[in-house]
Amino acid sequence: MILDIQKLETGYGKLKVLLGVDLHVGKESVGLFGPNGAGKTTLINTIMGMQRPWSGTVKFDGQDIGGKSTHLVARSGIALVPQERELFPGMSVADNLELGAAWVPRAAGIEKRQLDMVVQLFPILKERLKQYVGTMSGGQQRMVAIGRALMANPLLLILDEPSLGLQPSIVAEVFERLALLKKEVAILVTEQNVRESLKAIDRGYVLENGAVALEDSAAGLAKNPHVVSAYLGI
Amino acid sequence: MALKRRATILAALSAAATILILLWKPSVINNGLQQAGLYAAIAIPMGLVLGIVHIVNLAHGEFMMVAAYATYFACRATGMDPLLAVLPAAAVTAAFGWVVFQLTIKRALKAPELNQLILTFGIAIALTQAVNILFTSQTFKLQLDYVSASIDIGEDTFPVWSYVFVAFAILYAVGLKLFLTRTTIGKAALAVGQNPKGAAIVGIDVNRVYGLVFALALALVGAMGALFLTKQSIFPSVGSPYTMKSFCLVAVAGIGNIPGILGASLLLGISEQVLRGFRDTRAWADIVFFVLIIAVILGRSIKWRKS
Amino acid sequence: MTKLRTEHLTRAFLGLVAVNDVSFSMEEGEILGIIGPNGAGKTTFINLVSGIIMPSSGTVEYKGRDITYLPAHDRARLGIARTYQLIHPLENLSLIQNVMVGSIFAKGNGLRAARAKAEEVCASLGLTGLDRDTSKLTILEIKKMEIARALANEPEVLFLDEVMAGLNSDETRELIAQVQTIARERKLAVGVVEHVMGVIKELTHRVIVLEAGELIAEGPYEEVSKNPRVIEAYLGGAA
Amino acid sequence: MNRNLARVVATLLGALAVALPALAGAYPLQVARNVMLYMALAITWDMLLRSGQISFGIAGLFGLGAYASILGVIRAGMPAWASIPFAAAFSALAALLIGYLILRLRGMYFSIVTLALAEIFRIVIHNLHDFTGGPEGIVAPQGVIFGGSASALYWLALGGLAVALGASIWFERSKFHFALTAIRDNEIAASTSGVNIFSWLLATFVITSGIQGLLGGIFVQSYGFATPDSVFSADFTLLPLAMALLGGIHGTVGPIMGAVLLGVASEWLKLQMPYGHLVVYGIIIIIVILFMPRGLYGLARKMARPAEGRAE
Amino acid sequence: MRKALALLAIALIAIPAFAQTGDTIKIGGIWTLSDITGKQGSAAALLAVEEINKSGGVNGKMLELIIADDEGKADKAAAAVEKLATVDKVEAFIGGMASGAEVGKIPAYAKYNKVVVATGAASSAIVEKALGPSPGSDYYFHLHPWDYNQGASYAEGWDAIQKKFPSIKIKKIFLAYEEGAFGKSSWDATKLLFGADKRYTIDGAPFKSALLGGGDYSAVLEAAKDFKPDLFLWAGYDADALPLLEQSKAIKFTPKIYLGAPPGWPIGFGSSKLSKNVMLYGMWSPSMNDTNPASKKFYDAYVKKYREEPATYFALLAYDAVKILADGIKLAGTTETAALVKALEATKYASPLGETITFKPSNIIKHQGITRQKILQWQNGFQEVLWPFEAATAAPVFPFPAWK
Repeated sequence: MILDIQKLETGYGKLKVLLGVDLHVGKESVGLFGPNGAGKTTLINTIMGMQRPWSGTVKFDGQDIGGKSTHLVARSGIALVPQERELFPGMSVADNLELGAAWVPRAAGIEKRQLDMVVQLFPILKERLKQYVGTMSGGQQRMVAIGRALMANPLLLILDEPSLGLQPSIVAEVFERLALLKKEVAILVTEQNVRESLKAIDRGYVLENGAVALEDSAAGLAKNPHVVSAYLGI
Repeated sequence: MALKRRATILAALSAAATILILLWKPSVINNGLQQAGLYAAIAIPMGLVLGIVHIVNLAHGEFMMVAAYATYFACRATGMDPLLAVLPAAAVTAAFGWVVFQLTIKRALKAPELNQLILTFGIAIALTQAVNILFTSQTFKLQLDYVSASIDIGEDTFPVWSYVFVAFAILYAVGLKLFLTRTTIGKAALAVGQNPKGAAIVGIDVNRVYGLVFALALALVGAMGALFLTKQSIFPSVGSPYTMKSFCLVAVAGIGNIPGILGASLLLGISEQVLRGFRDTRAWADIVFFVLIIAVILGRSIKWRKS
Repeated sequence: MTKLRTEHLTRAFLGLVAVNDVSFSMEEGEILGIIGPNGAGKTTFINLVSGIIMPSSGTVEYKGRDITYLPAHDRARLGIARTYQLIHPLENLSLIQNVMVGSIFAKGNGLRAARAKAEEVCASLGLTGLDRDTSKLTILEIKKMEIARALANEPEVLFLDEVMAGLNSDETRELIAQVQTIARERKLAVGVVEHVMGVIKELTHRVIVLEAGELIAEGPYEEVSKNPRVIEAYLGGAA
Repeated sequence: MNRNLARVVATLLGALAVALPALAGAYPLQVARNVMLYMALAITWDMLLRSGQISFGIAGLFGLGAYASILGVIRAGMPAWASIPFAAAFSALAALLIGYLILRLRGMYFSIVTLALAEIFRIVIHNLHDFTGGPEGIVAPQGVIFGGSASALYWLALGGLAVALGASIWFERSKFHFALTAIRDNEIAASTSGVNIFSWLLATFVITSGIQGLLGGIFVQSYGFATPDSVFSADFTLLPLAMALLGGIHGTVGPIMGAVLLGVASEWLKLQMPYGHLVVYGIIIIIVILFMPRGLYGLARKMARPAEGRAE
Repeated sequence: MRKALALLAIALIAIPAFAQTGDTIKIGGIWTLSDITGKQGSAAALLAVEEINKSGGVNGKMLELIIADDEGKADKAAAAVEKLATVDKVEAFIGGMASGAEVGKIPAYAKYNKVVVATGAASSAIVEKALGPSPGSDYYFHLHPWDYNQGASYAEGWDAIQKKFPSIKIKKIFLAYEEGAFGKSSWDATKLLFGADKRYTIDGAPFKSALLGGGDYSAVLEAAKDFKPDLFLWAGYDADALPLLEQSKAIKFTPKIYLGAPPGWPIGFGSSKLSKNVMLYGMWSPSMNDTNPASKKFYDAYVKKYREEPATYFALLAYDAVKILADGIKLAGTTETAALVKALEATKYASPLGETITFKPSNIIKHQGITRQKILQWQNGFQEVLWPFEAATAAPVFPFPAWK
């Protein structure tokens, strides 16, 4: 088990957002679905130490990381591709990628290898290593964000809405790459574009109102009438 | 890109103006340059703190004052030249700044910026007044022969010592540029300045970087304190005008634009000297600074609204 | 009667065209769905129509009057109101005060009249506990408050930007019913941006579909949802 | 209950302010005048802050009013009392002109521009020797207004404070409250709710600047002289700011509490330690900001309802 | 630093200690205590009180000095007067330095109409004007010369010096003045007094004092150098003293007389090589200890009590103020204003400043004490008095040496 979350509760102020979430990720690719406000981003923030758990446990690679600072979580081997990308706009692509690896012990000494992998995954980045990230399109920035996360040679890669703001063609491309990646690294991905992401995952959870409403294999989810009506309605 | 074009036009215009003035009154350029160096070297560390830690440090000049006092007493006790004290002063001020940061500013990092402003204002008062109690309001000055160094060209004599400030300003700007773009820790600092959340995500200890950057800025301020002492008298309130000047220069340059501070200082230093060069405009030299600030900021805001 | 019409509305940001040559109209009493994938330009489109940003070219007409370059606050006075995708309560005002803002400034009401109006609007949405701070409201209440603030403008055109997002199915159903009642009773033209297709299906009379800033389809939901171009836009690549 | 308590406290304070000349000696009255002046400035600064705009130009408009008043008397032959409303009008007019230029700026840029303008006013007055008296300053020929009567001067200062207080309370209870709070919370939501942001900001800037000018006029007539260094002193910007922050911002009560705290503390400290009291003053500011980030009023409110502490 | 702490401790103890004595005459002293002038002024006043009390007090009563801080601000100064007058119920006032703070006190002083022996405030434009003419301002005894007094005394002094030392010839005078009130009033006085006399050609230029954030004198020095003055004089602050000399040296500007007129000089200025033969305007220097016994007595007592040198003549003015006031009360036998004013009008006090202080009318007020400043010169690290000749401690060295 790489990530094991049990009975996790947290919230903001007096508002409880997660009401006891159980979720685990092994060496696999896991999807996390649900409407806006269901608590997906809160769950990710809690894993990453940006949000303190009120109760419950978050275990990563056998260690309790609940409540640890974000940078320590990141150094322990979880890489996040946040919804808002959170890149360094005034720095070059190369620097953004470099920073992905610079502070993570797991990536020490193998930066070159990781960089090769990233540019192989997103060839367009190779041409643009010197370009400032702030001047790139949303889709390209999304690639940089994924690339930056991969540079850390993570044990677990978390992607929060990787297709947000992307044109459909690029969405397809991103998920193709993710499908390739799942052999290398455990993945947890939240996505509104359920149909596309089902191709890239092994298993999925549906989160509703702060609790897991459904857990099934990708194939099972695709057939589930609730999922079809809510997310695959068209 | 637009920035670069603007910078080029500005550079060309100022080059032309410079040549004109050089022909007419060369000392204006000579003095303006040196004054600009002083302004820039003091303002750059403030720009660093504002750009990365996002704190307007109203105790900026006061830290320089403290460094200058420390250097003064060290030099008087040991007979050392303040130039030799530049590095120790930097180290001591950095350590002092780090402690002040940990005790106070760190706790206010997430507070509204106004609270930070008043906090550093309180620090400024406390530092000034503590020095006043210890050493009174009297001025101290080291007297050093090399400060009066000059070069004769034809009939004219040009003082040159203050080019040491120009050298430091350039050293600071270039050094910081290299540090922030070439070293891992520097890149981390830049990353924290641009996006603290993104920095934490890649494993950077944001609070530590804030502390380090603050200490680094204070090291630069401390070195300037020692250097300032070579030329100027010191007294408890000597730092506060430089806080305000630095703040304004940083704003004119644009937050996070450290090389821009060089340009802004140059513009200010030379235009001040030009006004002081004429009998009728002498008294108005002070105003040019503030008029420039307003012009630049309003000009920039109009541009923003357009895009 | 046509309440709102755009002609060739276009907006580019630094070379990126966010809304491209969109012409559409909204009729009195109509609930219009505005759909499209993320980044299709739905919110930009509403921003253009409500006056938060100005178009690069094209026109916006309100009841026959050209309002293309009218500032947002003047449009609010004329009768265009909206809510926001990311909820933005005015957090330093109480629930009722939030709602009053619409009435005070768009309608120029005095505080007392504005309060009466706000109470009326809140009642129609089933909001109670009107003097609470916004930090003490549930998501549903905040959504309703935002709608109430827009309604307190006494608008004729109302845009709801992802107002159902984050609500559970019971809450969604409740709000759909309320929006329908409101639109009918107040004779509003309502524009609705939603991701959840069930909502669009139930709520709207007609939809327009945007993709990469362009209007690619228009018509009743049942019809549009079978349009292959729409399916492709939504699902990406070969569906 | 709480509101009633507040009303009682306010009434008591008001009664105390009115009764003070009868109860207290000249020294407390003089200190009260100083405190009231800074209190009024703190309130006006806070009034603009309620829109989110941070002005560093209080001293500029205060000083402008001060000079308008004294020059009105000397150059235009105004009676001293009339020069005070004239000062208010002058500063308000200046604010109207400046406001058109600078109220589109936000954040630090607005702050710096106001600071720069204050300096420009000072330098202009400083350099117009023949008209303004230049750096040496200028003395009102008739001396201090009301013949220097301590109680009359107290009433004058109280009057200035009352204008600021009245305006602030009016702001809190009128459309201004809705407009400014909406602008501070979310300009976009405000504008689509019909708030004409620029107009409300301009009105607020003009009103608060006018009051600052009025206070400048009162100050100058109460002491009978003006010098650029005294009336454009950075103290008139920084102390009100610190007072408002220490008391608690975005309301009338906070600045009042802050002004009382700092005003009385500075006077009290001086009696305790004549040499070096300013260090303690600085340290008080540091401590209050660190441990009461929402100011005294924020702390008081938090303690009044401990059960609801958890949020924020 | 230890000295500073000792001074602080003494001052802190001193105030309540005196407050406890029973039947006393209370005097209020107001200074800007964070400033060296206020710090040493108040210390010197305490010394005077101590001396008077040791020798039996005044008319059988002990003197008690109560000190208040004006923070250099008009409003705080007014509060200080009110506090001393109503809470401490003092019977007379001394003190003062900055004109901007002094004007703030005047309405309150006038209200209480108690005797004031003022030690500072040179600005005739605001302070003397605010005081107004006699009899309204008769309670006010102003020790420090007004700005125009100073200007007149320099004109007088230079005439005298040129007459006595024919080798010294002054035709062209250049004044570099700081752009604030102090410098500007010096410039006005200089223009008026030297400029009116056709024997002199006057020019001047302002600079921003280092005290107020300046410190670059290149423009003003260039202007002075172009003018080629016989007498170059600058009116600024102690912070400007050495940097001005250094920058003058850098541009090889060597007037025949280089003269500074700051209120005080930086610590250790005399030991700087550049100080050699720089002239200055002032009121007192420790070198006067050799010729003036009153000066020596004061100096020794001050150094003994506080273990530091009096660095500013404001210390002596404060000391004198107490002594003059005590003598006046002795003579009048009361602190009642009319009688005390009359007694003070008869003052003939041999001051450690090297002159006998009497009160005469000035342009507006009736009671002006000192009207002359002195012309001094730094010689071998000491300030030697050149003029007035009766107080002189050395002959002038002329001209100012060229830079090496």
